[in-house]
Amino acid sequence: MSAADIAGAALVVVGVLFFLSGTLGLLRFPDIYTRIHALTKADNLGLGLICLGSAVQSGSLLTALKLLLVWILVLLAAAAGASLIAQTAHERGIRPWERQE
Amino acid sequence: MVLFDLILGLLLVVLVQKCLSVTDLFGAVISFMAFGLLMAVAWVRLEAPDIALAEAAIGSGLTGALLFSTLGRLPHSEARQPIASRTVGSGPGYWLAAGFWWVSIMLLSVAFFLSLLELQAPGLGGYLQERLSESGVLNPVTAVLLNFRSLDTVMEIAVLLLAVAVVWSLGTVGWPAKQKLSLPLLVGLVRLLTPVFLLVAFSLLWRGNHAPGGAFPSGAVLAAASILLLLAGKTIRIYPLTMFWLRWVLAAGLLVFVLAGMSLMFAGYGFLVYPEQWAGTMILIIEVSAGVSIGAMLMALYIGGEPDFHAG
Amino acid sequence: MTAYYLILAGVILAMAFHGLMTRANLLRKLMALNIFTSAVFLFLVALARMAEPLDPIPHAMVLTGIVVTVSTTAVGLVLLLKLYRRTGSLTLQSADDD
Amino acid sequence: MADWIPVVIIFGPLLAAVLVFTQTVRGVTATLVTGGILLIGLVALGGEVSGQGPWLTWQPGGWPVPLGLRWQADFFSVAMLAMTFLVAVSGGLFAIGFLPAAMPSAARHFWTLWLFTWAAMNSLLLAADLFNIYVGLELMALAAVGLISLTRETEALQAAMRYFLVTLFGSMLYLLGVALLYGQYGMLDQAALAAVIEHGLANGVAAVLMTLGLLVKTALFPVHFWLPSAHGKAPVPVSALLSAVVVAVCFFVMYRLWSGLFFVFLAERPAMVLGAIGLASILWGGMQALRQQRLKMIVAYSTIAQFGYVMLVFPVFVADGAAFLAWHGTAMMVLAHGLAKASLFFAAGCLSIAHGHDRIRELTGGGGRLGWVWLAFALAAASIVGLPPSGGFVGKWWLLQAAVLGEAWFWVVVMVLAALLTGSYMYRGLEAAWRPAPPVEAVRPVPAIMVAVTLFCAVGSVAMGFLAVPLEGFLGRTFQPLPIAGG
Repeated sequence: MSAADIAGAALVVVGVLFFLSGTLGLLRFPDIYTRIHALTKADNLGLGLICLGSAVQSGSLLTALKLLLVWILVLLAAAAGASLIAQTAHERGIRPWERQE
Repeated sequence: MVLFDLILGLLLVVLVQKCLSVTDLFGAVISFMAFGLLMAVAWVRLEAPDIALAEAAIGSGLTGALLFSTLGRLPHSEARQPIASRTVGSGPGYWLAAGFWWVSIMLLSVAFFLSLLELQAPGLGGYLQERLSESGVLNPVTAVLLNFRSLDTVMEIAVLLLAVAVVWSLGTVGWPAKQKLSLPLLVGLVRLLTPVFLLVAFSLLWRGNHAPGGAFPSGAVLAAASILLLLAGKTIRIYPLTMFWLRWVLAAGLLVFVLAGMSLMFAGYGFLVYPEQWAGTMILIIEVSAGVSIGAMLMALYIGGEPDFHAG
Repeated sequence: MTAYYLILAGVILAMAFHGLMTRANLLRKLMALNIFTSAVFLFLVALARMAEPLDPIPHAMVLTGIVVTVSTTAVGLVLLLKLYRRTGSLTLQSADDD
Repeated sequence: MADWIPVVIIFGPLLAAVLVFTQTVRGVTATLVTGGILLIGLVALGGEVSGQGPWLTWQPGGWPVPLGLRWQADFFSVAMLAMTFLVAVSGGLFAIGFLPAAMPSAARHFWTLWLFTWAAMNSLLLAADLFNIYVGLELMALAAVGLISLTRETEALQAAMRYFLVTLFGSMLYLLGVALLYGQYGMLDQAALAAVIEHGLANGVAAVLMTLGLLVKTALFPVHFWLPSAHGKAPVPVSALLSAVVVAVCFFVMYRLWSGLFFVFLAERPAMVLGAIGLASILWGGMQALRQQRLKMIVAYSTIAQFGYVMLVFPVFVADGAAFLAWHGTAMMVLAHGLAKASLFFAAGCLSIAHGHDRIRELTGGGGRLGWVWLAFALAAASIVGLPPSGGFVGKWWLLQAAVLGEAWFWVVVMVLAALLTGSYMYRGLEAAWRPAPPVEAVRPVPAIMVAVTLFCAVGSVAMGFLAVPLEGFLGRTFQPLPIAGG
């Protein structure tokens, strides 16, 4: 196993951890706004790390560029999707959660 | 990897269970879409990348969009309504039919599982490999779809066109569709993504020759692009003339396919028998026209009725 | 491994059949029908994987089937909406023998 | 072999449907022109079959069998295609009068769907490949759903939805059976499979699954429940097409499977089961038809009973006797039933346009053209019941003869009872015609073309009895269920 393989695998594992925390946030956070927050932020970072890890492992520039494109497209879609969900929720009059004293 | 398959299977079963018995329809539709996506993973595991593409784009993606747009047209209460625990039918006729089904299916499933032991699956893979070079393309699935068993594909495109005709016969939709929210972000995103969609559709079409891809995934990508345009409020005004062109675009895929087959027949080769040196080119022409038509047909199915230019 | 997928297909078939028979809601019936179809396709593709070498003909059959299923599902959903507008209910009345 | 014949027969209506869809051609024109072209194709096909028969095969795509697929035709296919042609064209002519009166807004879509159905039926009648049959079944089912729901009335929509769910489920069962067969042999061509198939659990399950799927579509007893509402609530020409041909095509596919591919399985017991399903359908359909208050519903229920009768071919077939006679009888019965059933639905349509309803008790009176309609109804009913010299009589007579020769006495009794049952419910329909009543004033005029078509189909169904001898000659005295596997 080369150094690149190990580095790639490590990056993928870290990426998966970010996905896990994002999922945890989706399940545990109190309202839609915070959930979106957890999901988009953590998952996008996680995906970025997984793409990076796979790119390192593949060792080919073309594949790496394709993976970069994948990440950018998902980033765009996730950002737009999250903002659409939040906007719709806001217009439906769903109030952001506040800590009860 | 066995562990991976086990988890995948378990998830599929759980999702089916959720889809069919979760309390509200919205949740059921979500489970259904997740089921579709995991099926795409299963296709990859079974070394069927073509199907994985089609499942992700058409099976799960477009069906999901169809289900969601249906839910959106139902009142909110209906989408969130819990399952009513009443029986499906009543009367002796119903129970007779239901009983017949239950007994026969129980017997059948036992026999079915036992009969799995007998399957040898000889397959035609080897035979197909020998003849692949004569087909004009390098991807065996494309070769089967557009050359060896092209008759099935003609009829399949006919089914799609027929579905559009049936949907149109059931009613019209007001046009242009009204947008409730103004979503500048979506408009911007769509503006950015449309060229990407076109590029991907084209590349899928081109790749179909030698790798997974082809007219159907490509058409699904085109349909996705046009559905996004619709959602962003980018509708064109419909006039009689636009309807005229729309009808021809919808019909083009089938027409080109059938007429190509017929002209080959009148040229003396036989129905849908491509002369070997032209096979690649003919398949490409047929695929391009089919891809565009399929995109239009899938979009028409999503719209769910004949666009009505009087209502707009 | 393919045997596993064959059995998985059988299990999903049975579940989808149960759903198709017992659920009154038409949208659920349509989804059950779709899942049933997916299971049949899974069966076919698992068979293709079993063959040596890999057999692409079931792949082509399943691709055809997927497109056919989308077409029928679209028709079913439009029919369901029309019915809902008429009757205000997502269930079918039992077959009347008049 | 003339390559163009099956292409014209299948893709003629399909191209016409597409042209009507794009609104370049008017529906009526397209249907009639297609009819003309198809007539040439059918005559040519008949000539080829009788010249080079009993079987013709074609390879669309030009690939040999395990890789490519085939079309096949024998004289039964030709006869079925001809019956489809007659019903499709006369239904089209009937619709010229019917559509403006009954559903002017749906006329535009009617023709597209009509031509699509026609193409689907023709492709099923010629298909030799099991998967191609699946695609054809889906095409036909979808077109039929569209046709049933054309009126957009609540009941029609419900009937269409029920038909949709049931028939697609049937298609899936069929496909699952095909998948099992493919898993065993890696082939999809019927003749090629028939050459290698042997007894075995997987094959048996495949046979049961495919038969179940097709039974659902043929609306036989335990799975018949969708038919009365679908055929009763659909527009009249549609009911005629569905009851006369669509159901018959599904039976045809099943018959082809059992007389060819699954012929090794057609022993005593499976044949008894198929016969029992037929018997149950006869009883249930007949009883229900006796209870109906509407003319159209009687006709719809009689479809279940009549196809139950047709199913009796299987037990007679295995009884040692004259298999070819049973086969001839079935062919004749399905063909005569097609024309007669179309005529009965047309007559019901004429009457309900004239009276504004089709409640049997109130259909009395009404002279003029309605007399012709009742005459057509009586003739068609005679053919359905099996009175000599109608086509229905010849079919049932041959089947009965085969049963007697095979000493299948139980089935002989069933056939005689079934004929009595059919007679009594058909009489109920006719009763109104000869009950004396003062002429009703408020009878609306019925377009002449509708009456003419109704009468034409009825006369055709009776006259088929006189064609018995040539038909028998064409079908041949040898029973060869499938073409040679090599093609």
